[in-house]
Amino acid sequence: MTKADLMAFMPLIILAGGSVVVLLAGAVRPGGWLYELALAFVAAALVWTIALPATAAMPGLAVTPFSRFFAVFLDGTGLVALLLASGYNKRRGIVGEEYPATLLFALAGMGAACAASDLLMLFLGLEAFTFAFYILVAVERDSVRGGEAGLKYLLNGTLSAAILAMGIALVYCSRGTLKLAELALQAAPPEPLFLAGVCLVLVGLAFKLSWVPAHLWTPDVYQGAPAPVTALLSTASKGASVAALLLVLPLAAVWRGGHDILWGLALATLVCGNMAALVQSSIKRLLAWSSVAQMGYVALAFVALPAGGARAALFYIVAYAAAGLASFGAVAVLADGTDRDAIEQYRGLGYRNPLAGAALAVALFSLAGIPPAAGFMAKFAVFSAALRAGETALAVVGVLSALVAVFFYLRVVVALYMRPADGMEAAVRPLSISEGVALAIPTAAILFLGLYPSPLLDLLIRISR
Amino acid sequence: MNIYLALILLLPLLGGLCNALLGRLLPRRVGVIVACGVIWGAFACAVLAFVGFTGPVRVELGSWLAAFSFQAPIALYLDQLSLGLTLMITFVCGLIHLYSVGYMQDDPAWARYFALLNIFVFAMLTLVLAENLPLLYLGWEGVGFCSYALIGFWYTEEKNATAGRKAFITTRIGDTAFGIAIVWMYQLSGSVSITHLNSMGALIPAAVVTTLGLLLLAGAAGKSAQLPLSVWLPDAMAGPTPVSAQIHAATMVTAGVYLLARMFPLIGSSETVRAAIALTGGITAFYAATCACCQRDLKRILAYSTISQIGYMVLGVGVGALPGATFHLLTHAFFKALLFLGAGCVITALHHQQDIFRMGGLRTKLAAVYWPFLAGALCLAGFPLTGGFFSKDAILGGVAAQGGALYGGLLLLGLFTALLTSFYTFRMVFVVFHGEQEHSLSPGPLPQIMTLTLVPLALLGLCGGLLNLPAYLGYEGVLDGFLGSIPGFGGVEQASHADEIALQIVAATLSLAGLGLAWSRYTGSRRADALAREATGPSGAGFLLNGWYLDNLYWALVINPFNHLARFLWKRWDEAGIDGTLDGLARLTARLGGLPAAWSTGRVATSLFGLASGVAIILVYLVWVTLS
Amino acid sequence: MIVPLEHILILAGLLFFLGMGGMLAWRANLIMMLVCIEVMLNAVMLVFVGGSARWGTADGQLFAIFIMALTSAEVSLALAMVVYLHRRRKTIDTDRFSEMKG
Amino acid sequence: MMADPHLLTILVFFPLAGCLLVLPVWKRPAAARPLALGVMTGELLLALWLYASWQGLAALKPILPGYLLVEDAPWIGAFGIRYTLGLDGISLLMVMLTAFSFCVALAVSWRAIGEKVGLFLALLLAMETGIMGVFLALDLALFYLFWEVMLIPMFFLIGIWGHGRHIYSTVKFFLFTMFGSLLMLLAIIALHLLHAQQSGVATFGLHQLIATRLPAGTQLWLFGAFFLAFAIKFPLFPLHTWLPDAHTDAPTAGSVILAGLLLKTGSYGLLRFGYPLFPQAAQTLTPLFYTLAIAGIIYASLVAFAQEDMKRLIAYSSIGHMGYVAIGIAAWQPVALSGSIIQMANHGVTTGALFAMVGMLDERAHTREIGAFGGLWGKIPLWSFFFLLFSMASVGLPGLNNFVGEFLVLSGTFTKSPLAAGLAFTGIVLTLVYTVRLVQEVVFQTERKPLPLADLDRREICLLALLALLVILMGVHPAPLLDLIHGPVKILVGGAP
Repeated sequence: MTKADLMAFMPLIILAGGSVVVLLAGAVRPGGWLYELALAFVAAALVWTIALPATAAMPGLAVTPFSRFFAVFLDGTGLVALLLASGYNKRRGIVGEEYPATLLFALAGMGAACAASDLLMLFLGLEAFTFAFYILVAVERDSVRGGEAGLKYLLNGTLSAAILAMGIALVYCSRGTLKLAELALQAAPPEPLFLAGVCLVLVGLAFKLSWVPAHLWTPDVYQGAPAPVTALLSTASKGASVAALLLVLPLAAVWRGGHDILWGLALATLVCGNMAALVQSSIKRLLAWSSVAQMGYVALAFVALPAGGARAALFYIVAYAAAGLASFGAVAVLADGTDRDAIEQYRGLGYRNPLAGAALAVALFSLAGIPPAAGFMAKFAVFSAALRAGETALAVVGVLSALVAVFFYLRVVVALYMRPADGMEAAVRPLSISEGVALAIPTAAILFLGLYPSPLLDLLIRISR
Repeated sequence: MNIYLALILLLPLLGGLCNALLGRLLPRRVGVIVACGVIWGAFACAVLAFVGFTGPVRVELGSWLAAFSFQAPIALYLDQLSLGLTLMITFVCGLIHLYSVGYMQDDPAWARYFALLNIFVFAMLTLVLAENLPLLYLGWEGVGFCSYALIGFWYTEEKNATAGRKAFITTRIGDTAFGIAIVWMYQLSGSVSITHLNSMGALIPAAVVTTLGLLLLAGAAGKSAQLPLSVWLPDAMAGPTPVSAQIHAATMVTAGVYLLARMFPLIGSSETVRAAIALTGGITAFYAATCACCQRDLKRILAYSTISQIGYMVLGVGVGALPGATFHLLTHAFFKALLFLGAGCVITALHHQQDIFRMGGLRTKLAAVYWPFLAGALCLAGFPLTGGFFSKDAILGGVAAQGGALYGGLLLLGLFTALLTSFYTFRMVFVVFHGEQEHSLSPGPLPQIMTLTLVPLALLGLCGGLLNLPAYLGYEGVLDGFLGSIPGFGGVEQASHADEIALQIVAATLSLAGLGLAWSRYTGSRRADALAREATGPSGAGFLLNGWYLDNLYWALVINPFNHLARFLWKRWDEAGIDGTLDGLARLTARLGGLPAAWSTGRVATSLFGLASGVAIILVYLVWVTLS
Repeated sequence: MIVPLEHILILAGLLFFLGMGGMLAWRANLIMMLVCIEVMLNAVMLVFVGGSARWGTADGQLFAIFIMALTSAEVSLALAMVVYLHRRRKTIDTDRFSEMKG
Repeated sequence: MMADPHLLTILVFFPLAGCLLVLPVWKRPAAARPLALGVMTGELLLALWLYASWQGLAALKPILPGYLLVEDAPWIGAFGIRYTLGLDGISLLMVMLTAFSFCVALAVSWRAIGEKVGLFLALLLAMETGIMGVFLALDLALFYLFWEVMLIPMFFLIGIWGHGRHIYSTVKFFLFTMFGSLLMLLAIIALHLLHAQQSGVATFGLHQLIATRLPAGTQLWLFGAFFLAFAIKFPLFPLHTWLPDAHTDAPTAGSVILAGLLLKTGSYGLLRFGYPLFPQAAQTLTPLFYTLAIAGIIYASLVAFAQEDMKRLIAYSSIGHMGYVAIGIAAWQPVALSGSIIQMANHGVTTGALFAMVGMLDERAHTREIGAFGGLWGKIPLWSFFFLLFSMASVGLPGLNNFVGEFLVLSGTFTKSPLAAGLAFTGIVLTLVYTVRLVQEVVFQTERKPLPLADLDRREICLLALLALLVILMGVHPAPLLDLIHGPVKILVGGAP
C-alpha cells in the first residue's frame, strides 16, 4: 500500500477512525461536543473526497470515480443527518456518544460497500452499515416503538444477510473467485448454481432496497426509528445498496432472467408501495411506503439497465435522497420533540413553521415527480430509460402509480397548508441554525437538480461508463 | 354620400352611448333632446342621401372580420331598397322618440330607455344598410338584444322579464338558421358580400339553394314572428307601448321580410323556397288574424294583427311581388306605428288599462286619439283608397298572377284573412271608442306631444297609396319605378288590369263586409250582448285567445323536456354518472391500497415470510427457466 | 476431494432451508430464531469451505471466518435486544411486538 | 429596433423575480400588494411593448419562420433538452392575455383576499411565470416543465383561499390534470426517442421533432396521449368535471386565471404541439374531436341551465365556449383556426370578467346562489350594467368580442364539416337560454332576499370599464389581433413538411 493509496483511501479511514475517536471522546468527556466532532470528521471526509480526485486500488477495495461519487453522496447525507440529529436527539433525550460514533461507522461501512472490488468487501461493507443501523434504529431507549423497530430490522436484516451470504457463496462455488471484475469478465454461459447465487444476492439486496416482497420491514422501522435515523436509513443506505447492486448486476448481464426478475420486482414494488401509501394516516409510514414506491422506480431503471438505466438509477437515488432527507428532516423538526406522527396533527404547520413546512412541501412535490423539483427530472430519466429499453408497459404502470402517489403526497401538503390548525399550542420553537442548514441543503439540492441537472447528469454519464 | 351614410349610423349610436354612459349625470331634458336629435339628424342625413342618390353605392367604413378568405368589413350598401327603408325607419322612429318623450315623462329610468331606443335604431339601420351578411347579422342580433331589453324594460315584474327572454330566445332560434345560411353561403362562394352572393345564384346547385332559402326563411320567421316562431310577439307587448310601435310593429319585425327580399335574387330561383315562403306567410296571416278576433287586450290585438300583416308581406315575397311587399312594409310601418301609438295614448289615458272590454265610449273623450286611430284602422282593414288598401292589394295581385292550385288557395286564404282583418280591426275600434264607457275609468290628461305625433303618421297611412298607385291608372307607381332596378324587384309578373280591378273590388267589398259585421255586432243594441258573451269566453274563443295553444304545445314539447333534461344531465349524468364513477374509482383504489397495507401485519414473522417467499419464488422461477 | 461438492451443496441447502423454515416457525421464541439464523449462516460457511476446496483458493475460507466474526457481533447485539425487549414486555414472543402495522 | 431574444427570458422570469421579492415581505400586505402590482403591470407593459413592435420584429426574420423572437440555449445536454423560447403572433396574443389576466386577478383580489396576502401574491406571480413559459416554450420538455409548474400555485390558490369543498376540488383538479400530463410525458419521451432513432439527434425541439416520420399506429398512440392531456385542460366532455368544482370553489382570482388562461393552455398546446407533430393522427381523430366538442357545447349548455350557483353556471358556460375553440382547431382550417385563437383571448376576457363580477357580488352578499338575488338593476345598477354587457358578450352578440371568434370558427368549420358547424350553431341558442335565465333571475325581477349590497367602488369600476372596453374593442375592431395571428396560422395550416 503506497502513500498514494493511503491518501486515496483516507476518507474511509477518517470515518472509521472518527468513529473510534468519538467513542473514546464520549467516554472521556461525556456530553461534550460529540456531534460537532463527528460533523468535523464527516466534513473532512467529504472535503477530502472532493479535493483529491485520486484513484487507487487495494485488495477488495478500489477508489474509482464511481466510489468517489458515492462517497460524496454518502458523506453529504451523513452530514445532513448529523445536523438534524444534534437538536432532535437533545430534545428526545438521546444522549451519549454511541449515536454519532455509530453513524460514522455506518458511513464508513457504506463507503466501503461502494468502493468494493470483490464480493467479500461488498458483503462486509453492507453488513457493517446494516449492523450500525440495528443500533441506530433502536437507539431511543425510552421508546417502545424504537425497540420494536430495532427487533424487526434486526431479524429481517440477519435473515437477508444470510441469504446474501449464501448467494455469494454459491457464486464463489461456481466460479472460484470473489473479484467482481473477474466475475463480470467470464463469458461462460451461466450455470444454474451461479444463477442461483446471483438470485440470492438479488434477494439479499432487495431487502436493503425495500423491494417487494422484501419490503415489509420498511414502514415499521421507519416509523419506529428516530426521524433523523430514518432520514439516513432511507437515503444513504438506499444509495449504498444501489451502488452495490450496480456493482453486482454485471455478473448477470448476459442472463435474460435477471431482467425478468427485476421486471417483476419493479412492477410489484411500484404497485404495492403506491397503493399502500394511500391508506396511511401516519406521516412516517406514508413516507416509508412512498420510499418503497420510489425504490420501484429505481427498479424500473435497473430493468432498463442496458439503455442507460444505470445513470437514471443513480440520478434517481440522488434526487430521492435529497427529498428523503428534506422530508424526514422536516418531520424531525416539525415533530418538535413530541410524538406527532398522524397527518392530521400536521394541520396548519406550514404556517407555524414556514421553512420546515416549505421544505416538506418541496420534498413531497419532488417525491411526486412534479417539476421544478428534482424528482421530476429523476422520473424523466427513468421513464426515458424505460422507454428506450422498450419497457412501455412498465413505464405506463409507473406513470399511473405516480398519479396515485400524487394523491397521497398532496394529502400531506393539504394538511400542512389548507386545513386550519385546531387551536394547538401557540408558541413556535424557532428553527435552530443546524436544523435550518440541514433542511436548506437538501431543499436547495432538490430545486437545483430540478432546474439544472446537467452537471450531475454529465458526471453520472462519466462514472457509469 | 359616405359622410351621410356614416352619420346615419353613427348618430343614433352616439346618442345611445351618450345616454347609456352619461345618462345618470345629464339632466333629463338634455338626454331627451340628444336622443331625439340624433334620430332626426339621421333622418336628415337620410334625406340628404336620398337627394344625392344616383345609384347603388358601396361604402367601406372600416375593417371588421378579416381572416384569410373570410372578409366581412364594416361596409354599407345603399340602394333603393335600403334607402327607402332607411328613410322610413329614421322618420317613424323619430316620431316615436318624440312620442316617447311624453310617454316616459314620469319614468325615472328614461336614460336607459332612450339609450336602448337609440341603439336599436342604430342596429336596425345597420341591418338595413349592411353590405355583407355578418354585418347584417350584427344589426339583426343588435335589434334582438334591444328588443329583449326593452320588452323587459319594467324588469321588476317577472312577466315582463320573461317575455323579453322569450322573445330573445325564440328569435335566436331563427337566427341560428340564418347563421348557418351565412356560413354556408361563405363556404359556397368564399364571400359573404350580399351583392356578390346575389350574383352567384346560377352557380349554386338547386338543392343547395333550396336549403339555403329554407334556412333564411327560418331566420326570417323568427325575427318576423311567422309560424312556427310567432309566439313571442304577443308576449312582447309587455314592453312600453312606443317600443311595441317602434320595434314590434314598424321596424324590427319586418327585418325578416327585408332579409328575404334582399336575398331574393339568390333564393328566389328555387320554386320550393318561393312556395314555402308564400305558404308560411299566407298561413301566418290567417292564423294571426283568427287569433286577433278574440283577443281582449288592446295591444295583443295589434300584435296579432302585426303578425298577420307581416304574413302578407312574406306572402308577397314568396310570390315574387317584392315591390308590393316593400310597399306594404312601408305603409304598414306607418299605420301600425300609428295604431300602437294611439293605443299607447288610450292606455296611458286610462291609467294602464289594456283590456278593451273595460274601455268604450272614448270617441268623444279622446277625440284627438280617436281620429288618427280610426285612420290607422282603416288602413289596416284595407279600407278602399287608403295606403293599406293599395299595398295589400299589390300583394294579393301578385298572388293572383301566379295561378295554380297552391297560389289559388293562398289567394282565397288571403282574401278571407282580409275579411277577418277588417272585422277584428273594427271590433277593436268600436269596442274601445264607441258605445258607453264601461266602469269608472275616466281618461286622464295626455301630453300633447303624444297626440301630435299621431297626425303625420295618420296622413302617411291614409295617403300612402300615392307612393305606388296601381298600374291601371295609367302610369307606373313611384315605388315600383324606384325599386325596379334592384335585382329581383323588376319583372314582377303582373296580373292583367282587368283582373287587378276585379281583385280590388273584391278586396274592397270584403273590407266593407268586415266593417259591417263589426258594426252590427259591436255598436248599438247588440253591443252589450256581444261584450257580455265574449267576456265570459264563448266556446272556442279560448283556442283563439291563446293563439291556438301554440305556447302550450311548446311547453309540452320543448320547454318542459328541456328543463328536465338539463336537471337530469346535471344530477344524474354529471354528478352521479361521471363524478360518481371517478369518486368510486378513487374509493376503489383506496380499498385496493388496503390490501398491500394489510399485508404488513406488524408481526415480524410476516416480513420474514415475505423475504423467504421472495427466495422461494425466485428459485422456483430459476428452476422453471432452467428446465424449459 | 473426499466429499463431492454436490453433497456439500445439498447438505448446505438442507441446513439453509432448515434454518429459514425454523426461523419462520419459531417466531414465539426470539432466541430460537437467532439459533436458526446461526444454522443458516453455518450452511453458508459450509458452502464457502466447499467452494474453497473445489477451487483451491483461500478466499472462501477467509469469507467463512469473516462470517463467524460477523455472527458473533450480531448475536451479541441480538441478545442485548432480547434482554431489552424482555425487560419491557416480559416476553420474547416476537408476535407480541406488533404495535406498528398497516 | 432592438430585438434582444433575452426579452423572452425576462418575460418569463420577471414575475418569478417578483415572487421572490414578495416572499420576504409576505406578512406585510401593505408592502406586498404594491410590489405585486408593480411587477404585473411591468409585465403587462412589456407584453404591450412587444405587441407595439411586432411588425418591426417580424421584419427582422429570426431563425424560425413566423417567429418574432427566438431564444435558444443548451440546458440539459444529457437529455437533449434545450432552453428554447419562441414568440410568434399566437404566443404574443396569449402573452398579452396572460399579463392582462393576472392584472385582473390581482385587482379582483385586492380586497377580497385578506389572509396571507403576501403568500397569495407570491403564488400568483409564480403562476404567471409558469403560464408565460407554457405559451413561449418551443422545446417539448421545457413546455412540459412549465405546464406542470403552473399547476402548483393554482393548487395552493384553490386549496388555501377557496371556499366550499375547496380541498376536494383542488385535489381533483390536480389529479385530473396530472393524469393527462403524465401520459403526455411518456409520449414526449417516446417521440424524442423515435426521432433520435431516425435522425441520430437527441432533441426535444418542436421544430426538429415535427420532421419525425412516424408510422400511423405510433402516431395515433402518441397523439392520443397529447390529446388526452390537452382535452382535460380544455376541458372536453366527458373530462370536464374537474372544472365546475375548481371554478366554484376557487377564489375569484383563481377562477379568472383558470378560465382566462389555464383552459387556454390546453387549446394552445393542441394547436402548437398536438396537431403539427401528429398531423395524420390528428386527421384520424378529428371526428372524435368534433363529437366531443359538440357534445360538450350542447351538454354543458344544458347543464349550465340547471345550475343554482352563479359561479358554477359560468363554469359550465366555459366548457361550452371552449367547445367552439375545440371545433375550430378540429377543423384545422385558416379561418376556423384564427377564430379559435381569437376566441381563446375573447373567452379569457369575457369569462374572466364574469367571474370577477360574481366575485364582487360574493364579497358583498356572501352567497352566489342565483335564487338569493333578483332585481339587482334597481339596487346596484352599475354592477348590473356591466354584468349584462359581459353576459351579452358571452352569448356572442355581434359587436362584442365573443362573436368574432365564434363566427370565424363556425365559418371556417363549415367549409370542412358542415355537420359539425351546423350542430355547433345550436349551441348559440342554448348559450342564450342559460345566460338570459341567469341575467333575468339576478339582474331583473324583484329582490328575493334582503342583502346588504353596495354598488361598485372606484377600483371595481375602473377594472370593469377596462374589461368592457376590451370586450367592445375586440368585438368591433378585431383586425389588429387577426393580423397578428395571420402569419402563424398560415404556417400552422400550411402543414408541417
